[in-house]
Amino acid sequence: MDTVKLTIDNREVEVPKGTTILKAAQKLGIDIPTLCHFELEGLGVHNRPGGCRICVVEVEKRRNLAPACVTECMEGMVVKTNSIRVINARKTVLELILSDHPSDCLQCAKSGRCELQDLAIRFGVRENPYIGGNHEMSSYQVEVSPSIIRDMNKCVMCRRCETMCNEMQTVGALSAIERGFPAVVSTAFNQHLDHSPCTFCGQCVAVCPVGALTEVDHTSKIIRAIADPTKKTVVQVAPAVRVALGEEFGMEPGTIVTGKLTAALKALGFDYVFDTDWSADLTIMEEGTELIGRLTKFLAGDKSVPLPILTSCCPAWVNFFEHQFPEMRDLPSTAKSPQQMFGAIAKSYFAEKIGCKREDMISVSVMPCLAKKYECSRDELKVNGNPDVDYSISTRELARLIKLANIDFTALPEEKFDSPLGESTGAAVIFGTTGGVIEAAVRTAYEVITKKPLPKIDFEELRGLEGVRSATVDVDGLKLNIGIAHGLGNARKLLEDIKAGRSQFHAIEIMACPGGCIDGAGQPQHHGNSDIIKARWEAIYRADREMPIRKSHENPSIQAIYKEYLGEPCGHKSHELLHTHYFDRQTTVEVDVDKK
Amino acid sequence: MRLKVESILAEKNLANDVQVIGTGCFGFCEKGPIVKILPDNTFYVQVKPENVEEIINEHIIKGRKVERLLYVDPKTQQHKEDSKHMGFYKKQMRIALRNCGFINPENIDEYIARDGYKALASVLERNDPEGTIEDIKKSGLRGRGGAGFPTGMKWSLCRQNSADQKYMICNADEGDPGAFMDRSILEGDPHTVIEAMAIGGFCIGATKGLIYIRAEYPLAIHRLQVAIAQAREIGLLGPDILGSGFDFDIELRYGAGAFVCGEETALIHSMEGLRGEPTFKPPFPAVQGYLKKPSNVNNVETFANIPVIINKGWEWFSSIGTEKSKGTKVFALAGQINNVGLIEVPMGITLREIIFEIGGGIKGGKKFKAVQTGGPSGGCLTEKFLDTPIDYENLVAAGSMMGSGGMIVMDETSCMVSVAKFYLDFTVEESCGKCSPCRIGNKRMNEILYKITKGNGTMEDLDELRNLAHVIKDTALCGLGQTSPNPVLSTIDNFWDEYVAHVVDKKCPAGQCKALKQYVIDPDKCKGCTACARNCPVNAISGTVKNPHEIDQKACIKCGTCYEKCKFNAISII
Amino acid sequence: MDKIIIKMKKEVREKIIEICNRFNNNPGELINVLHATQDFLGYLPAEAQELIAECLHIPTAKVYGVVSFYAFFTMTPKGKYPISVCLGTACYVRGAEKILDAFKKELNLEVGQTTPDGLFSLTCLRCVGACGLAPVAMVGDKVYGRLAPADVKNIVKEYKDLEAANA
Amino acid sequence: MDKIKSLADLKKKREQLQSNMQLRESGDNVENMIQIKVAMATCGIASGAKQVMETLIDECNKKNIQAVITQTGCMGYCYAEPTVEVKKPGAEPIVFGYVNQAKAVDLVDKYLINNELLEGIIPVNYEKIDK
Repeated sequence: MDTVKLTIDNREVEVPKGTTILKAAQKLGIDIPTLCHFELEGLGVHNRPGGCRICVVEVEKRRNLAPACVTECMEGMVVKTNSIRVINARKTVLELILSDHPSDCLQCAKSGRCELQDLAIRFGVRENPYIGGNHEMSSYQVEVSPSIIRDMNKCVMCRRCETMCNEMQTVGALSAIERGFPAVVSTAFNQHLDHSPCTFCGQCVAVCPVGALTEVDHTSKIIRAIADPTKKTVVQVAPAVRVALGEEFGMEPGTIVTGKLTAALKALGFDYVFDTDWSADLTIMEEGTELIGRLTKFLAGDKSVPLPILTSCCPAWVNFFEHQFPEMRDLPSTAKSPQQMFGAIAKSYFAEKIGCKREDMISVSVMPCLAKKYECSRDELKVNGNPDVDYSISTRELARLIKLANIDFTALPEEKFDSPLGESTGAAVIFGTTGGVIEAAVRTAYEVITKKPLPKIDFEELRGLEGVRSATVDVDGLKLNIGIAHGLGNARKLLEDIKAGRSQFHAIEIMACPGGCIDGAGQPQHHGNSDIIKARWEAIYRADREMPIRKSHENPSIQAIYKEYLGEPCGHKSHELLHTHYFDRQTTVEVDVDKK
Repeated sequence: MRLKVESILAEKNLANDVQVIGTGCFGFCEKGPIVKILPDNTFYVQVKPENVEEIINEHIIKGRKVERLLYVDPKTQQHKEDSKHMGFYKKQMRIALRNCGFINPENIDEYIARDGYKALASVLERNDPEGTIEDIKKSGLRGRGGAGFPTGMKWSLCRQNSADQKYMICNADEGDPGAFMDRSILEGDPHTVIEAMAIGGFCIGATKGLIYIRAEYPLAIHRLQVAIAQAREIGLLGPDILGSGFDFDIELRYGAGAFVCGEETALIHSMEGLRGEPTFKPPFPAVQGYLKKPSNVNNVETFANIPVIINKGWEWFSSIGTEKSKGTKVFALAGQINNVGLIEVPMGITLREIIFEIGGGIKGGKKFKAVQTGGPSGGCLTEKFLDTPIDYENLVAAGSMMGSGGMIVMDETSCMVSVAKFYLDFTVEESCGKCSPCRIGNKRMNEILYKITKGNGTMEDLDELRNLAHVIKDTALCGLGQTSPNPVLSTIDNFWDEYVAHVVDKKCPAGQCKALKQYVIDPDKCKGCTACARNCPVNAISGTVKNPHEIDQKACIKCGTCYEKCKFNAISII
Repeated sequence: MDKIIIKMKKEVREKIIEICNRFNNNPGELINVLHATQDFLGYLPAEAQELIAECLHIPTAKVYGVVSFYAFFTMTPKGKYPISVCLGTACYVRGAEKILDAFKKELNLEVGQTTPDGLFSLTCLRCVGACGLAPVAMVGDKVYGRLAPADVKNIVKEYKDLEAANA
Repeated sequence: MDKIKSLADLKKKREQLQSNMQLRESGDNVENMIQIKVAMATCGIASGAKQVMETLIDECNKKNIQAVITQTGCMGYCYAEPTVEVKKPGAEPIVFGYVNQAKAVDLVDKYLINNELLEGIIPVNYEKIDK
C-alpha cells in the first residue's frame, strides 16, 4: 500500500495514502477534538460533513486552517494541532456553537454523556462573549412523539441524524431545512414525526452528540406503577439488554449480566420478572410454522404463495415497509414481535392463571429499542384500548431506575427469571443480533421438516456484520435460500430486488439497526466506538452456547403452553393472540372528489 | 459655459449654423470643462468661459485651431487635437464585451459575421486539445468569477481525469448584489459563451455542457435558449460539429436564489437537485463533480475571453494587463457615481482612472469616500488605494478581492459601519448554514454591528468583531464563508476612527445611523411657531408660542418630522 | 396507524404529474420541477411538494429541505400585485431601505407577507439589473426607478385605483 | 437553415455575411440605410427601451424613413438608459442616451431628417479589438 510521511506536532508519522489528519494524529496518540464527525467502522456508517470546524489544525503553507477530519495527509505535510492560532480558532468556534445552545445542562437528558458538554469542559469555557445582549438564540418547538423527543434548540447541525435517517436507513424522515442561522435538521414542513415516514428506529437518537434527540422517558411511570398496590407489575427483558446493561455500570462491554439484571428488576419491586427470550421461542414456533407452511405450498406448486417470507419482530422494520413498501405487506410473517407476543400472553394466559384482571396488570418491557415504545401504542395491539404492553423502557432507562433505587448493580447476586414465562433457549438469545432470528428459525424448521436432529447447531454462514448477507442452508436436500439485512438501507436493497423479481430468497431476516438489537437506539451510547458493538455481538453467541437448550421447539415451557392453552402453532388461538396484520401507511396525494 | 457659448454664437449670428449640444461625460473629468468641435473632432480641454470667444472666433469662424487649449500628451508633450489619438480617451478596452451593444444577440448571423465560431472551428481543425490548453495557459487568463484560478490549469486538471462522461459547466449564477457583468454578456452576446464552452468541452473531453443561470435573469435565459437553438440548427452544437467528429450540446439549469451556489461545489449540488451546500475540496470538481463525474466550472466572463484568445493569439492577450493578471476585467460601476454602467478595462488600471475618468466622478460633486469591490466577499478601499494598479494580487493585499466585478462607489454620506452591516445582513441571509463559523459567527458579527449602529457598542465589541472576523476567515468551510468577514475587516482597518466615533462618541460621522442622530433646536433661530411640536408624533417637543422650543432627547424617536416641518432652519442634526 | 391521504384538485394534480413526467421523474431535476410548479401555481404548497416527492421517489423532507433553502421558492401565495424592493448594493447606497420602510408602513406588511385582501405582497430582491435607476422597486413586471419614499403612496394608490376601477 | 458542416463552410458563410454586409434580414443596400440599434438588456428594457423601439419604428414608418431598427445588448451606459445607437450612411455611429419616447420622436425629426444633433450624446470611450 502507498504510504505518506508527515509531521504532526513535530513528530513524524507514516500512514497509508488517503488517511485523514485526524486518524494520523490518533496514531500518535494526539486526540484532536471533533463534534460533527461520526463513524461506525465496519458497519458502513460515515458522517463527515466537515461542518462543525472544531477539529481545525494548522497546515504549513496553507492560507486557512484545515479540518482534520476530512483533510487527507500528504507527503511532507507539516501539521500543528495546538498552536495558539488553532487553539484560539477552535475555542472561538466552540463559543459560537455554545452561544446558540441552551445552557440548561442540569436538566438535560444528555447531561454527563453530551459530547458538546465534554468539549466545553475540555476547553474550560467560563464566559462566552456571544451570549446575552442582542445575541439571538434559535427557537424551535419541542416535539414529543411516542418514542422520540426532538428539541432542536439543542441541535448543533452535525447532521449525524440526517445521515443515519437518509444514508443508513433510507427512511427520509429528516432533512436539513432552511438555511443560514435558522438552518436545522427537521421533518418536512416541521411536521410531527407521526406524520412523517419515521420508523422510530431511533438511530438518530443513538448518534446525536447532544440533547437534541432523546428518548421518551417512562421511568417515573414505572416507579408509580410498582408503587401502586392495586396493580400487578410484569416485566420482560429483551435478549440484547443482558449484553449491554453492564456498560452503564462501568463493566466491560460484552459482559453478560442476565443474573444481575434479574436481581435488579426484583429489587426494584416488579411482581413478576420474565424474559422476552421466552416469547422469542414462541415467535419461532409461530413464524417457523408459517415459513414451513408457505414453503410446503410453494413446493407443491402453488406459485401464488407470498415468498420470500420476511421476519416481523423488528418494529422499526414493520413501520418501514408499511410506509415505503405497503404493496408488499403480504410478505412479512404475520407473527407478532416477541415483545407483543409476551404482552398478549401475559395479559391473557398468565393473568387468568394468577387471577388478575387485565386492567390491573401493568406490563412492562425492557428493550434495546425505541421503536418498541411506538409499537406498544399501536391500536391493533390493544384490547379494548388496554395495551398488551403498557410501557416499553430502554436499557438506558432501566439503568437510571437502578441508580435511582440505590441498587449497587455490580454487587448484586445472580438470580433467575420467574416461571412460567421465564424459561428460554439459546435460539432466543441470538434474536439480539443480526442473523439470529433466522438462525433460530432454521434450527427449528430443520428438525420439524426433516424430523431428524440437527447435525450442527451453529450456522456460522448466517452470522456476521456485513450489511447484506446470504446463505443457502441444506435442509436434508431442500436448498433454503436465506437473506439477511440489517440497517434499513440494506433492507431496501433486498426489497427492491423482490419488487423487480430478482430475488431468489425463500426467507429474509431484517433488523432495522446496524448490527441488530445489540446496537438498538435504546442501548448505552457507544459514541461511535464499533468495538463496543462487536463485544456485544460476541457476547450474544457466548450466551447462546452457555444455554442448556438451544432450539426453541425444545423449550419445555413453550411445549406446555401449546398443550395447555394455545393448541398448535398457527392454530386458531394462536392467530387470535399471536398474529397481527399490517397497514398501508404511505402518504399519497389523491384527487379531491368532494369538490368540483 | 454653455450659456456663454450660445450667447456668443448668437452675437455672431451663427446660431443657425452651429449647434450646441450637451453630451455625456467624455471620461476625462480632471481636464474639464471640455469642448469638442465637430466635424473635425477637435478637443479643447480646461476651457474657461473667457476662452469661449477665442475658440469661436479662431476655430469656427476662421478655421484655425487654438493650440494653447489643446490636450497635451504627457508622454510626448505634443498637442493632440483629434480625440481619436488621445490616450486618455481609451481607458476602456472591450474583449469580453466586444459584441455587446453591437450585434443583435438573437441573430447568430451577426455573431458569425464578427468572427463568431471561428475560434471553435480552428480549435477543432487543429485537433490538439492539449496544445489549445497550453495556449490558454500561456495567455495568462485567470478565472473572472473572483478567485482568479488560472483557467488553462483548471482545464488541464480536468482533462487528466479519464471518465465515460465529463461536464463543461458555465457558472452564470451572478449572485453578488450590484453586479451585472455576466447578465450583460449573456443578454448581449450569448453565442460567445456557447462557443467557448464548446471549445472548453473539446479541450477537456466533455460532450455535455451545462449553464447554471439565475432564475432572476429571464431575458438572459431567453436569449441563451434562442442562441442554443440557433447553434443547434446550423450544426454548431450537436453531433459531429463542423465534421470534426466532436459532439457537444448544452443544457440550462436554473438557480433559485442562493448566493452560495456561486461556489462551485454548491453549484454542482444545486444542479443535482440538492440543497446548495458546499462540500470540502478535495475532491475537486475536476475529479468528482456533477453526478460524480469530472467537471470543469468557469464563469461567464472567463468564457467570453476564450474565443478572442484563440483568434488573436495568446501573445496578444498576454500583452494586456499586468505581470500576473492578464487581459481585461469587466466591472459593474454603481453607487454614488455619475456614470453608472458596465465598463471593461485592462488589468493594471487604477481605481482613480475608473472612478474619476470613466465613471465621471462622484455624483453631486460630493467627496469620494470608499469604493467597494468584490461584493460580499470583498472590501472597502479608500483614497490611499486609488492609485494602486488593479489586479488579483493587489486587491487581495489591500483587503478586498477582484470578486466577480461589482464596484460600488460611496461618498461622504455613507456610514462605513452601516456598509459593513449591509454586507453582513446579506451574508447572514445567504449563509447555507452548514459550517458553524459562518452560520453562527456571521450572525454574531452582524449583531455586534447592529449594537454599534444603535449606539450601544463598546471597545470590547470592536475586539470581538476583529477576533470573529479572523476566526471565520480561518475556519469557514467554503470560499464564500472564508471571505465573508472582508467587508468588516476592511472597514475596521480603513475606517477605524469611524467605528470609534460610533462606540466612544456615540456619533455617526456620516449622519446615517438613525439612533445616533440628535435633532436640536437652535433657540436663536426658533420663532416659536409651534409647527414642530404640533407635528411631532411622540410629543417630544415642548415650548410655548413665540418662545424657543426644546426637544426631549429621551422621548425623540428621530423620525425627522420636525426637521422637515421647520420653516426657519432652526432644527439641526448633530 | 392511518394512511395520510392528501387531497388535491384534479387539474392541479395532473399538471404536477405532467411536469414531473416532463423531467422524466428524475430526482436530479428537482429544482427544475419546483420552478415549473411554482410558475404554474404561483407558490409551492405542502401538498404540491408531497406529490412531487411521490413522483420523483424522494423523501418529502428532502423536497422541503430544498424549497426552504432557496429564496426563490415560496410556500405563501403572492399578492395579485407583488411588490419587490431591490436591496442590491447600488440601490442600498441610494436609499433602498427607506423605500422598503415606506412600503411596509403604507401596506402595514412585513417582508414575505401578503395583505389580507390578497392584493399586495412585499418581498426584497437583490439587483434587478437596473442599477442606473436606483433605488428601484417592481410591481409585477413593471419597474419603478429613481424612487423617493414619498412616491410609495402613489404607487400603492395606482393599484388600489386600478382594482377599484375593475370592480 | 443549412447546417455548417466544416470549417470551410463556416468561413464561406462568414465571408458572405461580411461582404454583403447582410446584417439584417431586410432588403438590399443596407449600406445606404440608416441603422438604429436599441440597447435591450434588462436595464434598458426596465427603463422603457421596448416602447422607445416601437416609437422609433412607428415614426420611421410614418415619416417614410428607410431605417433598419434592431435590438442589441447592453452598451454599458446604464446611467443613461435607454440608449440608442444611430449610424447614418457614411457617418460615424452616434450613441444617444436618455432616449425616452418623446426624445425618440425628436431623434427622428431632428437627427434622422434634419441632421441636427440632440442633447445626451454619449462619447465612445473604449477601444475596440477588431479592425
